[in-house]
Amino acid sequence: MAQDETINYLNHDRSLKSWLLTKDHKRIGLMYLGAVSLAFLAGGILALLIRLELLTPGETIMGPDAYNQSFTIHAVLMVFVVLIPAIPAALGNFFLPLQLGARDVAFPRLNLFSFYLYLTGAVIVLSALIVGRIDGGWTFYAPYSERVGDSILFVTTGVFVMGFSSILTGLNFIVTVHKMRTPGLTWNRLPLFVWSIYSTAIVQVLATPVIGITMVLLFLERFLSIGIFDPALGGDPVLFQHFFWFYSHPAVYIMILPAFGIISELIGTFSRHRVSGYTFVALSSVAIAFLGFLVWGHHMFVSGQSAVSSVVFSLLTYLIGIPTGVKVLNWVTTMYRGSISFKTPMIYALIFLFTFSIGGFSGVMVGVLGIDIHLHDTYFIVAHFHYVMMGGTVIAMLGGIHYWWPKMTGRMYNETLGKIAAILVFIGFNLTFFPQFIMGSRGMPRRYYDYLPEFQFMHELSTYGSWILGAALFMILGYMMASLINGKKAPSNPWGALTLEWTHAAALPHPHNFLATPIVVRGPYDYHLAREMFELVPSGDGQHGEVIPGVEASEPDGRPEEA
Amino acid sequence: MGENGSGWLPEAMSTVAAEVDALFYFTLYTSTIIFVAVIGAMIYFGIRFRRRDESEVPTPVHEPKWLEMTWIVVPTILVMIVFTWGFKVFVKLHTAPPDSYEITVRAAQWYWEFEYDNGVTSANELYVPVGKAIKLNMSASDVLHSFFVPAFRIKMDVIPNRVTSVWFEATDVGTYQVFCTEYCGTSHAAMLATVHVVTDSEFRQWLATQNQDLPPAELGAQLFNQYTCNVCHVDTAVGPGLTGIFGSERKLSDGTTVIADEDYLLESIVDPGAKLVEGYGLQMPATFGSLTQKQLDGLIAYIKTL
Amino acid sequence: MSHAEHHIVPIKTLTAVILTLGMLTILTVAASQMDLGSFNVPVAMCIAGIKASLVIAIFMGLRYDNGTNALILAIGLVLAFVFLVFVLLDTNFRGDTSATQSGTIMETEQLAPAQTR
Amino acid sequence: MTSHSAEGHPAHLEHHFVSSEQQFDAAKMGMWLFLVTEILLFSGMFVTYTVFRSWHPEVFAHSAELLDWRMGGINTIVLLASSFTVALAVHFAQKDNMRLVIINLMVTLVFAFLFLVIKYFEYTGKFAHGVFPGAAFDPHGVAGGHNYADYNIPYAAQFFSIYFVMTGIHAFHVIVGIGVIAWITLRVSRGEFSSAYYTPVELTGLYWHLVDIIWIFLFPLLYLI
Repeated sequence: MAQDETINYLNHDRSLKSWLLTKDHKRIGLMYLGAVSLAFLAGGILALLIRLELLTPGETIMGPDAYNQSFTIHAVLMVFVVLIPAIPAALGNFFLPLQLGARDVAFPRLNLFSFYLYLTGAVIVLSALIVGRIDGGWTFYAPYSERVGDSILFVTTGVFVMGFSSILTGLNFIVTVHKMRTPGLTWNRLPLFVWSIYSTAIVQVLATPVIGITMVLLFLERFLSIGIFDPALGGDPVLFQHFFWFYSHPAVYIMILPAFGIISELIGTFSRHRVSGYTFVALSSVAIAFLGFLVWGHHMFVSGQSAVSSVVFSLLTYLIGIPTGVKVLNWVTTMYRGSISFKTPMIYALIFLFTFSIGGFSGVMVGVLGIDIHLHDTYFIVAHFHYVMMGGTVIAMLGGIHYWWPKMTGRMYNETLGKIAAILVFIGFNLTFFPQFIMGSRGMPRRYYDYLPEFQFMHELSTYGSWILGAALFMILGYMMASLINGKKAPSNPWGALTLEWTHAAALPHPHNFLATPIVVRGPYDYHLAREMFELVPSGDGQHGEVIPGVEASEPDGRPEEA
Repeated sequence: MGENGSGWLPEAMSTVAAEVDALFYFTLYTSTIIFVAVIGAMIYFGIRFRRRDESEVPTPVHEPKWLEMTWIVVPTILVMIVFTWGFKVFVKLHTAPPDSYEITVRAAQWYWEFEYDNGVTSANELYVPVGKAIKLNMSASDVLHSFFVPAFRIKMDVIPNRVTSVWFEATDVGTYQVFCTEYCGTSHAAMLATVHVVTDSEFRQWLATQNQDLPPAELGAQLFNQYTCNVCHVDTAVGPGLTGIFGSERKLSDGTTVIADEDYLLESIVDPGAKLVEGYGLQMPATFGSLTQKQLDGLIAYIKTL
Repeated sequence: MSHAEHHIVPIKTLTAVILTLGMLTILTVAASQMDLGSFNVPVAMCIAGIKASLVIAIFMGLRYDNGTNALILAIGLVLAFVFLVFVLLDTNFRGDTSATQSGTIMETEQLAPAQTR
Repeated sequence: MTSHSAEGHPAHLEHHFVSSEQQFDAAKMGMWLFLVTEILLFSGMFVTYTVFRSWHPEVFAHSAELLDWRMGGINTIVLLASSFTVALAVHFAQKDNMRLVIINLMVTLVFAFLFLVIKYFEYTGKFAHGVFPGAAFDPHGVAGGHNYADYNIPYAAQFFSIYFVMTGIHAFHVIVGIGVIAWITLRVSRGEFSSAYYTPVELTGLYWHLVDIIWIFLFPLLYLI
């Protein structure tokens, strides 16, 4: 084994070119992680500035135009450049093939192409800042978005290009899950992270084309005045909202479904227990992916859409609420009679259960027709989607990064600092966003640069919370970077997990992932089965001996045709 | 439930508000109970089943069927209750009584204008009689806006080239805040208005007195505040300040100069982009072209006095 | 399915399909020249649907392909249909309560010349 | 048609696949997924069309008269024929007759060009009478028995905007198709494919058929009804 461990995916070729032109899903995943983190940093700094501006009514640090642009760029960055690619394209890219026992994704070249499309799209969007202002929120509602200047041409083009990247990533993952599973890895033995990435990929492929055509139409309307959305030209602005939300509601599931996958992994691993209701948790991800297409109109209860569609959309919304709720209950019952270890990733999983539940319940509230009329476009909504997107996706992402950090970098981070930071994130997050529920339901509208004095106390709490949250996130950045320099060397399976990336790949995986084709003989969370079943070295009965003798590390070959 | 409402919600001042609030609190409390139960279980399991020994391997638990059924059936029943209830409230919020008093609302960047049945208009001040159903027929002249009165629990988008409507019946006299809740540009946050709920006789009296002629400068002063001109043109950097402007020489962004006479002021109000003062971009909406000649004369007369 | 089993569509079948497609094109033009009243649109769409199905089944070989690909196509079509139906649920039912007027102001004011043409 | 097992790696087989079969199936599935994204992309346009048509049926029916169904019809036949030749190309690829593959692909290219040429004359014919998408819409003049000024009615501009956008995006796909087919033809002539490996030919065919299918719907919707 010693000889094999000298070659890993990081050190086999260290040149810059080998990174920029890599077709290795692991390196592409890391590059995504870097890009996403940078965008998250930029978006996060904007968020802190926004909160600072709202510390007092009137002008605190910036004028209305600067404020309006700040929240727009914050949202565009966070939604299109961070949340949508965050888990699937970064962690999914890295770990999906590993968990499948595959050597790579189905189309490695396409994978690299997606990454560059994503970068190009992000650059195009941001170059709009040079041309003019990006204003109007991430929703680009017509006709306002068409009146603010030519920058909209860049934003639509950029979002179109990033959408194309998202489509190709999703397409790649679907084919990978269907065609690249290692022998023995049947559908009911797939890790739940794979199920969730698979469901996400379905949404990416099916929903994203519609934002593409929407952006094209918006572009053409600005360019040629084709009169589809702009009422001044005879168009219908509500039609734009249908187009936009046909994508953007399912896009919410692009953001949250992968988080479900990570949480399932974390709770399973750190409870050392089979995830309760595995089949339900797995299939409900797929079900949610499809049902997500039927509910977009609940964003439009006060938009002037017909009352019939409001009622239908409200009813369908609950079809999604139920399976999501049952998932949460399944995670909690997984802990029942488990053996729970409170490592940093598990702390994040528990924080997720707390914050995501609040996000979910507030989601039920805003799905109710009579209540949503009052709550729509207030801070209640802002709080709700931050509880889901940040309290859900970002918390899960943090948990996932901590969980897989040893496998990605070969280093352990400082566990004590990790726990302290996690608790600070929890406190800061709730202090930032919980007051927003209250001020929202009391009538504070969103996207307001200025506000009435009665809301100041809540805004102050929220701003102080944002400082704690910001500090905690910087702390994580700090100790993670430090671990790269002086972190302990990680063992190949520090958590005692049972999925293939832990059991069959080296501490730092080989460029081709596995030295020999893994053969799977049990489920991903069968902790109660004999430990020998999961070890790389066969137990001697030969029945599930995974290591094929005589196979050279650099050119693995001769996988069995069928399991 | 005092002056400041009930903790989570502001004061409830319309006939439907109480129903919305009951539904809100039902959903909130039900959610809270389930949430506490779930998180409680999570914390209990976390303590009770914490790992005591590195080598322990728990056996899998098969959760009983009745438990799985329970947590599918019970939430389903709950959300169906909430949906049906929400639907009823929605229908009520959506259907104005046939004998409603109708007021036309026009929204523009960044003010509200209200027109009553006798042709009287007011900007950013809506007067309505108490205890009477009021139906607002709303349209916008530029981009999307949304009419939101928290105290009445009503909200509706206002769309150009289309009429949407919303109705309410105020239960108490008083003044209530109106917000624009659809993002509409620079001064979105300043697009506020006030609903004055007054007694029926006060309302009639107000309507009647609105027809009286004001001296031009006073009318202008009123309009200047109603249309929130002061937000950008007094003591801010958004638009050029207007103090002492009349008769002065203005340096324009194309390098030429012009004397700020009546003609110049009129043109600048009606067509703000025609002559831009040096150092300012075109921020001001062109919606003031729809003002009447009398109103324009009033504004100019008022600006002269500044 | 192994590589050797790739179905080769006989030239005869391909030719039959292209001739049918040509005939259906003539048929759809002929149908549109007749006044079928409210049936004009459904008839044209039905013929187009048949033509598209032929292309998909034979030219694209979906009939002989594995089921997953057919499922993918079916899901895509269903979603496109959902998109259409749910948008129409709004646009064709506005004004079903007193809250909104049906149609736009421009429509009621300006459509008249088009109808009296 | 050999089955590639562990002993021999054919040149086209990429390292991360076990067999040619796995690679072929994966590629084909990927292509079908891509085609579905194309369908959903166009679905946005079809929704726009349907919504505006259901709001203004008379305007749309009236405006459609201005489009020449003869030209559209010829283009339909041309595109169907090109689909046929692509299907033939795949057929001959499977039979290892690469000369006929090249000929059929070349014929497809000719049809594709013909389609664009006819489209060009349609577009310029409209432009000459001020029928542009969007704000420039200003029909005037008399031609082909139509008094264009009759079409200057509200929402006719929307019809022609939708017409130009739908056929424009479709034409863009035709142009991309021409590029891809030309490239594949070149690769066939270089002898890169055989009956054992013709995946790119098959995938290009699938794409081209989809372009054809979209037109099958565009033709009646825009020209006939």
